[in-house]
Amino acid sequence: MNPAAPLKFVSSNRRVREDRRFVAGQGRYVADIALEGLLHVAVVPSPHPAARIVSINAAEAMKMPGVHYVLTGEELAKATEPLMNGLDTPNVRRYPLAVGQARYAGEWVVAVVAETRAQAEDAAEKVRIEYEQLAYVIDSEDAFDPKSPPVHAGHGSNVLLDKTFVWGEVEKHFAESERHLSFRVVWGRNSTVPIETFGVAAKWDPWREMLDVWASIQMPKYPDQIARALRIPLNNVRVHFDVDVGGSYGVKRGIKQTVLVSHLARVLGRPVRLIEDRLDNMRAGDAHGPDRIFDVEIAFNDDGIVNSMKMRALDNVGAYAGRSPFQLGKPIGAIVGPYKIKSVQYRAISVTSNKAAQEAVRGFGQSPTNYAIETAIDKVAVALGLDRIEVRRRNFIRSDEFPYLIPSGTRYDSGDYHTVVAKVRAHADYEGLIRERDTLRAAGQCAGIGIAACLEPSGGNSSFEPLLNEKNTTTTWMDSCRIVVDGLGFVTATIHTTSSGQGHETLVATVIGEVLEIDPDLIRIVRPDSLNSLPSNTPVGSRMAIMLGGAAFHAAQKLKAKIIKLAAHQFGCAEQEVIYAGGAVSHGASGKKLAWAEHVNIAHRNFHLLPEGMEPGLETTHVMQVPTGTKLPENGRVQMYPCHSFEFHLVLIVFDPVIGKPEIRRYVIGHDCGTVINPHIVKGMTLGGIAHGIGASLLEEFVYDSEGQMLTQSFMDYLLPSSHEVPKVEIVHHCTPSPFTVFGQKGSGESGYLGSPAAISSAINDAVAPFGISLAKLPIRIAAISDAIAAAREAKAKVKA
Amino acid sequence: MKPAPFAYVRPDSVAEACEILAADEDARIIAGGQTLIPMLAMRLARPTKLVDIVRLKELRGIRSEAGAIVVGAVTRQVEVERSELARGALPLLMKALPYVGHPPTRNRGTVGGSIANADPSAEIPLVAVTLGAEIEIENSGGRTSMPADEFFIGAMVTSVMPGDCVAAVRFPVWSQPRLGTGFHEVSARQSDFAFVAAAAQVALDEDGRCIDAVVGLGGVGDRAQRIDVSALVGQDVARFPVSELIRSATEHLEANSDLHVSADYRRRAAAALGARALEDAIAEARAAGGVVQ
Amino acid sequence: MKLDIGGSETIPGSADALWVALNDPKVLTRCIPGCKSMVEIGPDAYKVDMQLRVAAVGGSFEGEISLFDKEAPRACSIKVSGAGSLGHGNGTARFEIEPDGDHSCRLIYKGTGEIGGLVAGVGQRILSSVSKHLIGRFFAALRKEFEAPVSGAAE
Amino acid sequence: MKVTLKVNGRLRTADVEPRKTLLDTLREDFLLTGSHAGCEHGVCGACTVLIDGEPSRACLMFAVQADGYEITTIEGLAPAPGELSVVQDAFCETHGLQCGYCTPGMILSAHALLEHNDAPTREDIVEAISGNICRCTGYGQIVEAVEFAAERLRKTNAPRNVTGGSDDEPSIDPAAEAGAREGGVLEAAATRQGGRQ
Repeated sequence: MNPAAPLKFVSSNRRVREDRRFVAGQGRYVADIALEGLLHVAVVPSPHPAARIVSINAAEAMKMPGVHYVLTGEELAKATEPLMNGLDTPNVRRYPLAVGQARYAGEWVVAVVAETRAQAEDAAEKVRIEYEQLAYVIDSEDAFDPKSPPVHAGHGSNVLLDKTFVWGEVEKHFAESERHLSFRVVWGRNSTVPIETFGVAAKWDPWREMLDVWASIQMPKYPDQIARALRIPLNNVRVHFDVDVGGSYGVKRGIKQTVLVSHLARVLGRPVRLIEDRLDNMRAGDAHGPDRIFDVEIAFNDDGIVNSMKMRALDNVGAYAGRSPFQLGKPIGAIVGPYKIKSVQYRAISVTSNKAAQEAVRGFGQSPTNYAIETAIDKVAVALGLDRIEVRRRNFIRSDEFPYLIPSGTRYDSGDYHTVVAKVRAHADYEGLIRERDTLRAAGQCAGIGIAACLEPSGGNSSFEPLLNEKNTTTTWMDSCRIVVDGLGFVTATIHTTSSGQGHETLVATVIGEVLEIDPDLIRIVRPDSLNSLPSNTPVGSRMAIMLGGAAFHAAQKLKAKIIKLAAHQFGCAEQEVIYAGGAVSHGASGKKLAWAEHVNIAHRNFHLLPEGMEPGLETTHVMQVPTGTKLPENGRVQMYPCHSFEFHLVLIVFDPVIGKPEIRRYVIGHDCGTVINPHIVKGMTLGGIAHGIGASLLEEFVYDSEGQMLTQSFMDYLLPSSHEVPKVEIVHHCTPSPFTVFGQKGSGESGYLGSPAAISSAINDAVAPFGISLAKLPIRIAAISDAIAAAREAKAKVKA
Repeated sequence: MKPAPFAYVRPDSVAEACEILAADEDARIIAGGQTLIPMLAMRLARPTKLVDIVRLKELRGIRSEAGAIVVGAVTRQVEVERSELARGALPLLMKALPYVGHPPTRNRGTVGGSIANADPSAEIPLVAVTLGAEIEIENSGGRTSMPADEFFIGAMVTSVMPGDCVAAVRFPVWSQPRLGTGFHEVSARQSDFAFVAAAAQVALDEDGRCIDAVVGLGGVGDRAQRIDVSALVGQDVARFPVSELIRSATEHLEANSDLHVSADYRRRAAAALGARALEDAIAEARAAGGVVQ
Repeated sequence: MKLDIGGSETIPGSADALWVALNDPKVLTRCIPGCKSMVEIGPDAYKVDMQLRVAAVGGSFEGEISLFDKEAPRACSIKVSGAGSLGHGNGTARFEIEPDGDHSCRLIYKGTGEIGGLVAGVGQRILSSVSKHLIGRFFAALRKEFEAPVSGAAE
Repeated sequence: MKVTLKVNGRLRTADVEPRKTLLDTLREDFLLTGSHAGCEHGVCGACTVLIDGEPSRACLMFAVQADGYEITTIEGLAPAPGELSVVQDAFCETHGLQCGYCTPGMILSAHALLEHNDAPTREDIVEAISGNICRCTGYGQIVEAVEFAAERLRKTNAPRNVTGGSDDEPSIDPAAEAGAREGGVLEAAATRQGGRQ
């Protein structure tokens, strides 16, 4: 398209087309899908964090009303392959139900199938399981200790990954630096916890040999994993992507649930459904997020310039690992944040423990790492008595330095961090905010300003996989779009994955409308099933604006090229001589013009008028490779994601020193994700991400006690922010287009979340700084603040005495 | 998360309800169900029979009676919130109600249900204990009443016996013209169970001397409790060291800890919020009529 | 969820009588809240069936109780474990009996327990209150044994 | 047990176990799947319906308790098929949702607020929706939607949606337009663009 032409639909405040069905209650979620003869599953959880399953007696359960089947892990394991492993750890095997041994409290041991879920639950209570309790390990550092009881005896230890990367002359930079500091921060285990739990329904047709699956899914290569686990050809699996997903943000992976239900559907010859209830979901949905300890050392100069960083990240993935250890890998693509840190040593350690399994969570490990980096920058400023924004400004990559190659091998595409910060500073009146903070302090309140600057790597390259597992040689994470113009001239385009609220239909329609210069509202977007789909890697890694938007763009360009070729042929002129505008093609010199409907008519009905070699019909397809993602890693360096959005958070928090309940008085975010395709959607992602980060930093945690029991199995103890806890957020926009994408767009699906935990921690630590204390573990609970202040006051009183 | 099976009956009178309850010790009353149903869904509670009393007219309504406001057990919390009678006579309860659950649960939750459930953090029991309300209980022997302080025994434990039905709560109304109330609580989220809740009511004479004062705390220990603020009575509140009084009254409170907050936290917050509630009550009373000093 | 218990109770009976009572499964069956039966399965070891109820919450438990480290008639340890529809629990406690006059003694106890499963996962907020209440009920029943002996009580 | 419930103005009968919640009955027996199960213990609000006009948790009421009440679900809010209520339309206008799972309950809570208060303050709105957890939006655009709906309701005599029809479905008849040559179908509606005026 003409780069100089103003954008007509992209960046305009158009409604999000998906919204209409949802506001009417007409979304179609997996629990809404009616299947004739549907059976329901309830699971029996292990009460122990580690126990050998001595015996299972299902006789009484089988006699209960409505019961069809009681499935054990042994039986399922015989019929299926283990679920996918991301790392090369063949002895860490995982099946949907525990096989021989339960490895965390809550792990599913037995599945009961009945006519109704209530009957399945009645029968589940009657299953008698005898356990022999085994030694267990919960704490991350304990698990890293070679003496800890191994969660998987066959693996030999609890260490899945322990890899140290050194990018640049770390030791030299440390030696040359005037100052060093070190600290530990802890990211508590939380997750995205969508309001819809995971659900899946499966139906097996033995005559057609077809497994139909409906699931609330956001899982790359989901059909492939089902087919592999069930040992059936992939073209015997039909996943229906036109199921609305009630929120995911990474976690809706559901492969264990799917294999379980699919197996049962095959065995029973009836459709079977498992909708996790909230207890199933919290304790064993295998959807917990990162659980991470950071030890950071920073080398810097008196002027605040940070030269080098050593980071040790110890992540506790729980009892089983699919792709979760890779969440230590993605941050490598932005390991220096927005800063010109010259060298980095990064030790990534992933351990198993007797907790529930970890899954991908929004940002895929980036938000915890941003929290550690930003804490470091705050500490440098405090150590030097410098303004925290000023220290960031001094270390930021300048706008004229892009594309900027960071030590770990990724080239950042573009950015203008100084300008974004300046705009936020001016909008928020930073000096005024400091005065307000000091006034509050003078009145006896604790008040603090929080600051965080961070990147959102986007575009969904998964180079961290080959980086952390050499056997993995994948270098493409493509996404696709097909556009079909029907015989009456209407346009239909396809998406080949499910959607969980990101507005993909709006995205694709807007992009195609922009290229073809037609009203996006007249373009229908469909999500065909997996057998009718082109390759997709699902909306992970903030990739859809870039990858699906890119695929739609290129498919539309191909379509436009075909129309131009077709029209030029009618005019008898060269393609370069015609002008495409609003769906019509005209030839300036002759004044000839061909309307949209005429192209359609020729393509669909007049083969004799087509240029030689042109296929009839109007249909184009584009399978898009990730921009910049072409190579396998070399020497531990790799180009990770193509695009890097930037966000800058400025927060004022106040609380009473005794009560300790933080009130977010002001929340300003500067956001630059390049060209915005739909402003409503980007705004929603940013505001939602901030709310999610407020949860992670103040409220949400899967708490295990020392005996391996999870204490937060309900929404009464796992606390999601309500409208009361989320303040009004002010967004300051800036646009630095990416040179690597079709409209200059970057990802925004993780925005807000990537920096808000760091910003809130920063504010609280600024607020408690006058007491000489710091709070180094998220979530920062009310009592932790109050207890720490009380202890500091007591200690001070003692010194005085 | 589906309840275990149970039978459901909807008796036509309290007497009939009591009869059913007396005949089956595993039968349970259901009124608004806002606490009981989650317990049923999780199968923490598994009664044989639910006795639905929520439509019994004899248990419903708010009426003024001999220095008290009597709230029928199945009166919904939202009905009290909207009641002009309660607004005028029970200012402390009105301040506490917005903290009870959230709007949709107050639409269905009942006053008697909250009392019978006896959650240590619940606001309505706290107000009942603070004001010295009487809990009216009906059984086959008729209706009796019991001071709230005796009614609540521990977390979810009350003096209700099998065959008993909480029938009404009789909140005393203070008639002094210079009346003030204060209510504060801290919880993780606004609509969560209170870590600590503090309620206070004060009456002053024309000269600003305290005629009567009560302070109650919820969420700290196993049940709501009053703390001793009698030292305030007869004193000029303008000159009284309120926070000192509350601090000493809360210093040795028995407090529970849980994963969200420590026992120490509860004691500190109790002192702070108790003082704040009492200060609010005093300020309000001083502003109400009489001569503000 | 871990629970620490501890305290002391005055029992209106002699130290020796209390010792006998605490070793009598019939007495324990009456005193342990919700205990329906105790069946001896070995020396100082019993299988117990319980139907526990606190307000609306209730469930059945099967478990074992054993007494060990006995120092008759002054001290012993007790170990309890059980599981049921509400979850599972186990704990150990040490009891010490101190005479306090001829017809009174003090029972000093200290122990730790662990409760897991459903009730810990959704009810941690009030679990310690409820446990305290149950312990209270046990001692109230025990005192009653001495105040108004019924048939089968320790003499 | 047989129950007869008045749902969205219609009497509906079902034979249910006493333990069946109103939520499950609405979804399974009456196929009103717009009410969603989120937590089934009364915290998230995804199952919110109106009972006698007041937002209530459908997971915290058994169907056997629900006779005699006026029950309104999200399906009862749209004035006609394909036509949205003011509140529903306002949620589309500000994009007060993402995945749509909490949305029906959220809209019913907002609807109930605006029924008795057409000039709510931000605090009123925040309080009214505080029992509905939304994991996607961070509530910002939801509050905007309710403010916008209130504004529209206050001007209720003015014609609604003056800028044009709905945005999703073409309002033109493709068959009638298919013959058009100049300009063609796809330009016909190109001027219709969503977005707040």
